[in-house]
Amino acid sequence: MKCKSVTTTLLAGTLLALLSACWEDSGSSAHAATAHQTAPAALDPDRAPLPPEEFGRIETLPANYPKDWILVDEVNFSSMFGGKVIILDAAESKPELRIKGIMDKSLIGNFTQHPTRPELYIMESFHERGSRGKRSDVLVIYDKTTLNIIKEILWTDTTRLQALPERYSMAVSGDGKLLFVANFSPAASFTVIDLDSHERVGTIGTPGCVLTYPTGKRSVTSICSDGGLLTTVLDNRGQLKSRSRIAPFFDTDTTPIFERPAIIDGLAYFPGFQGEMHVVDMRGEEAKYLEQWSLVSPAERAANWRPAGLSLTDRDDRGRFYTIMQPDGHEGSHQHGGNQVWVFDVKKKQRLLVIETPGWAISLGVTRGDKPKLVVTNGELNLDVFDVESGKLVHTLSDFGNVTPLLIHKSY
Amino acid sequence: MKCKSVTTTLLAGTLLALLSACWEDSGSSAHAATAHQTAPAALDPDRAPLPPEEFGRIETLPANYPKDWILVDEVNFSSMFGGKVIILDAAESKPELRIKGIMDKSLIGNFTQHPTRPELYIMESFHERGSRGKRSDVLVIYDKTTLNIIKEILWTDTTRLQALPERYSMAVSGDGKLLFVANFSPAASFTVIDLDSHERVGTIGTPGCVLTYPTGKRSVTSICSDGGLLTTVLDNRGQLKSRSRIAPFFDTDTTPIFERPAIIDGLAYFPGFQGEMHVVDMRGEEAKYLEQWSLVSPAERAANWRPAGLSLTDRDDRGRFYTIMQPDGHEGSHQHGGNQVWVFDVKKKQRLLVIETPGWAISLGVTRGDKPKLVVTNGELNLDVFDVESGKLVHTLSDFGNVTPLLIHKSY
Amino acid sequence: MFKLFDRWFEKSARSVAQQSSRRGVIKGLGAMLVGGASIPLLPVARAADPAPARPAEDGDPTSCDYWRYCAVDGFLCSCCGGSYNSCPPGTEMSTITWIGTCRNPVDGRSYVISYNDCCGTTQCATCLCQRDEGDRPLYRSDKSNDVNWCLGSKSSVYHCSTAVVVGLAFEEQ
Amino acid sequence: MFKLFDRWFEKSARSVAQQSSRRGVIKGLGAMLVGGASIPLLPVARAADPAPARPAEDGDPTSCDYWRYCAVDGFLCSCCGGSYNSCPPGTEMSTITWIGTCRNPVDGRSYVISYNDCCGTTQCATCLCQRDEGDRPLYRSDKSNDVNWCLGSKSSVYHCSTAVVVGLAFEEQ
Repeated sequence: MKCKSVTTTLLAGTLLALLSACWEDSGSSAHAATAHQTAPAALDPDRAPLPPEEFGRIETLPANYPKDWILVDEVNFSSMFGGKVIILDAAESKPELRIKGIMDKSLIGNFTQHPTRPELYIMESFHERGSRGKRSDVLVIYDKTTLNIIKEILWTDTTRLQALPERYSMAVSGDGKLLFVANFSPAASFTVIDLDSHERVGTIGTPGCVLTYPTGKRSVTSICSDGGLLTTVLDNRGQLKSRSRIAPFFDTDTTPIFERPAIIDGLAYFPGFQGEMHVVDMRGEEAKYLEQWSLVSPAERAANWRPAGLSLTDRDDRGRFYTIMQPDGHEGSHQHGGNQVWVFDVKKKQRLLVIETPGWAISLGVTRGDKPKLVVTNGELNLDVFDVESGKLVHTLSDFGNVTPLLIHKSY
Repeated sequence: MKCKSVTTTLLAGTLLALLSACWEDSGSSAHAATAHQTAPAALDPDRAPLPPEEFGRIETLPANYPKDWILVDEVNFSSMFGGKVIILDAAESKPELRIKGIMDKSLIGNFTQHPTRPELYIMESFHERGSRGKRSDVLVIYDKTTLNIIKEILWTDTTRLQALPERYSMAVSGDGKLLFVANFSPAASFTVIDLDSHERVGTIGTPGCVLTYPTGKRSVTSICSDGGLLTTVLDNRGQLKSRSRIAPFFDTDTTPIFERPAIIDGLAYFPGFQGEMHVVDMRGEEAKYLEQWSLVSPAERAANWRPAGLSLTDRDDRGRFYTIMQPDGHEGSHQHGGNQVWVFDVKKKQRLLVIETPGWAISLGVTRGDKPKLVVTNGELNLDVFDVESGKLVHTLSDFGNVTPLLIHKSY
Repeated sequence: MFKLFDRWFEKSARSVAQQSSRRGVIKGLGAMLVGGASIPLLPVARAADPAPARPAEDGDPTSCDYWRYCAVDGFLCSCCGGSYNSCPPGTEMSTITWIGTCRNPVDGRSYVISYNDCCGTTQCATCLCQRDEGDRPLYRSDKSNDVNWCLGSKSSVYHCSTAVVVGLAFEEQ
Repeated sequence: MFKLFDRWFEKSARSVAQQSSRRGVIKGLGAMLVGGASIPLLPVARAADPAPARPAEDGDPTSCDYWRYCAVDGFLCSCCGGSYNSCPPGTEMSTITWIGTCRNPVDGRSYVISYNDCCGTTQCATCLCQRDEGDRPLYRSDKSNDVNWCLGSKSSVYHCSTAVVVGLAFEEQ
């Protein structure tokens, strides 16, 4: 739209009259009431007026995000077209300055980020007409500094996993060169993207097993309906090399585990519904089941202290494991969150800290660095930020466009 | 997805094991706790069990909606992809039974309905990838009983009006045979649809004038930047026949009026910001300015009682005019709503009723029939339902998926 | 006990009477059982008498504590212009879904319930009901309510959830 | 006085000091004035001195009562990763918009402010600010903030609003 056409079409014959009116101050009577409310400064002719400003300026972000920044997976459960990833400074005390940027994430899209390259990945879906018409599943690669799209890769089918957000619905390979994206139709598979070329390599089935836990340099481990695991080993080109099944180590009916491990130095820690802790070694080419220990003492078990929540686990840079805990747990309460976060030394298998979350806790994330902050999705679906060492609530992040902020990612 | 492939791909080698497990009740220990809470009835072998039920049943609606039903234009201002028209029974006392149906309305879509044919019309927009990619503007014609789409008509450009909802962003012609749809780019025009053939007839410019007030049998009146009106007269085929300009009757700076008239028996009643009432005769082929009178007494004017709100006017079947009124109005407060609704006899130019709206009022709508209900969008963005005769609050409609329910339509 | 979205939807804050339910009776068959749009050919008991003398069910199908909803997590179609076993106008019932086993307190029997989603219109966004009894993570997709089950339907957009009686659970036969 | 969306966004409930402002100075030129992406060729005064000795503005640009926002109605980009005159990362500044005339309380001058929307990402949905001083209905589109002004940009999706100083209003010259 050019100025000229706006003028001619919109204002038509009235333009001359309006132009001639530009020089009169006809608004004075209407505005007299407010003009006196604030006692404006008298005009100061010695002071230079503000210069006209540039149009079109767009902000950018640092390639390495500060350690207290988080990336919030906002599902927007009541308007899923409008899902987002919101980049927030969790340490900023002034609420209005917390948002650093926002990316769209449509129809329960999935999100992950590269730990070293300045790239962010969103797997999302669209119908041609909102909720109807042809569906497209698209992987979108974002530039981390501009939040501009580097590339969109259109799926050849429409099978990408649509579920409440998971840390491992996507993953970057251990060597940083591949991206794995989970599919579920409900037939399960994952698609491999070459991150050097930004091209799709292919899709590999994972019969009976879901999600993409990164394993070794370029293997993928998935969790299976039989209570075991499946490792898919890829070759140098990202193609299927071999599959390896890890024998069942839990019963999906009677001793189910959460599919949401924290992975610490290549060891995946999967909490069970009733406080078991299963450890799987993800460092090698194939996953290896290591051992089981208990997050709860016999007394705590008797009181039904259980891990509970949606995205209930994370780790910090010191290698500590965090999980939300719920008292009086029972069948059906495993996703309902809890009122404490327990912090473990996974080497010593000891609980180090208990952080009370008086506003309830549904999901959690932990920021980077030596003095991490614990960020918790509370019962009002705002984010409570705790200082881990003191266990104290620092502040609550609210009014940042949050509706259902169900997964909190640390930044890189 | 066929059953067979689900089975084989998802469950793979574990299927046999699972099938054989079907007959054991392995859940008993996990469920023992809850199983005792409700003391279930003992099994009664004399009572016939519930029959298996049919899959795929879809409800339908009556072709003539009951008089207390309303259609709520839900903009969803914080997630505009997820705008809706929500069909509600405003008289239903049980909140859970109020919703009768929902239609999508993307990116501040516009809505109107046919007064006699069982059709509803939504003009909406999509980008190919949510907020990016090629934009399409689409008129969607719905079957009123099934809420299925009868036809989509794709605009040849992307100029349809996107603004906070207006009753007259679309209109059905007086003879019921044409639909007018407002465009704004910001060049203004309207598109004509033949409702017999469901085909587009064409687009007609309205230089400097916006919106589509139905006039006569098949004319359109628009409101102009010079404070006047423009009537576009169409011929039998829906093509431009002639244009007629109505001389300015208000000053857009000093004595602005709301662009939101209530049209009663072909007379359009436009309230001014400061309580004037302008009457325009829309019954003939061309609009004709009739007269101005005042909604407020001199004392009320001195107290700055003013019409205020978003969709602030409506009429009932007895021909009464309704508007939201605000005390202490001032420049900038004209959209902020008010704490009373005034009801006028427009023939006698007399105020008949004052209805207090203690929860504030931003928009209003009035239901059909002899005993209409006044429905008001309150300050918490829920809907307060008032009995007009008694002026009493009947109940509040909340939790129906409302975020920003900014325009309330009566049903037909 | 907080539910996940207590404050978000006021109605979900109503206290939910825990229904007795037993599951584990049918394991691992979820998607397969309800893979078709018509009544699946299941090895479950069918009613001999279509007109029972006494009411066969009791309770309020718009309430989260209604017996059929023991494993549900979503918006109840009963509040959205549909019913516990029908979809609102203009939507489409998904053909692939997850199941639960819920005990009907009136006759004391356990039934297999199929939670078919209604799809094709933006989320209904009222009457959120999260019971989760017997819910399992994604690896047990037949029992996982975290998945968007608008699969096998034209639209993948979730609107609300029904609770359709498939038949008696095996244990009752 | 209630604002339109008081409860909806808590922040918008903060009391808003009414800024003095005068408009009507430039009428009917809205879209034309800011039709280009660079500084439009306006008959307005330009600054002679780009480095004033004293602060030229005062106040909190993340607050709805900041002087530049006298005619705004939308989410403030200052709260969304942008600033009062720049867009958040990944968005695009619209080239067609509406204008207001706001008085800067520090220097006592009235400036023409262009409320260019940032477009291309779902609504920021925080810091909703509705001042509406001088707002007029759609028929005065140059002064109408009810319109989605993501026109002339690649995307029509509204994210947030800026407040760019175009120049001095005529009356100050």
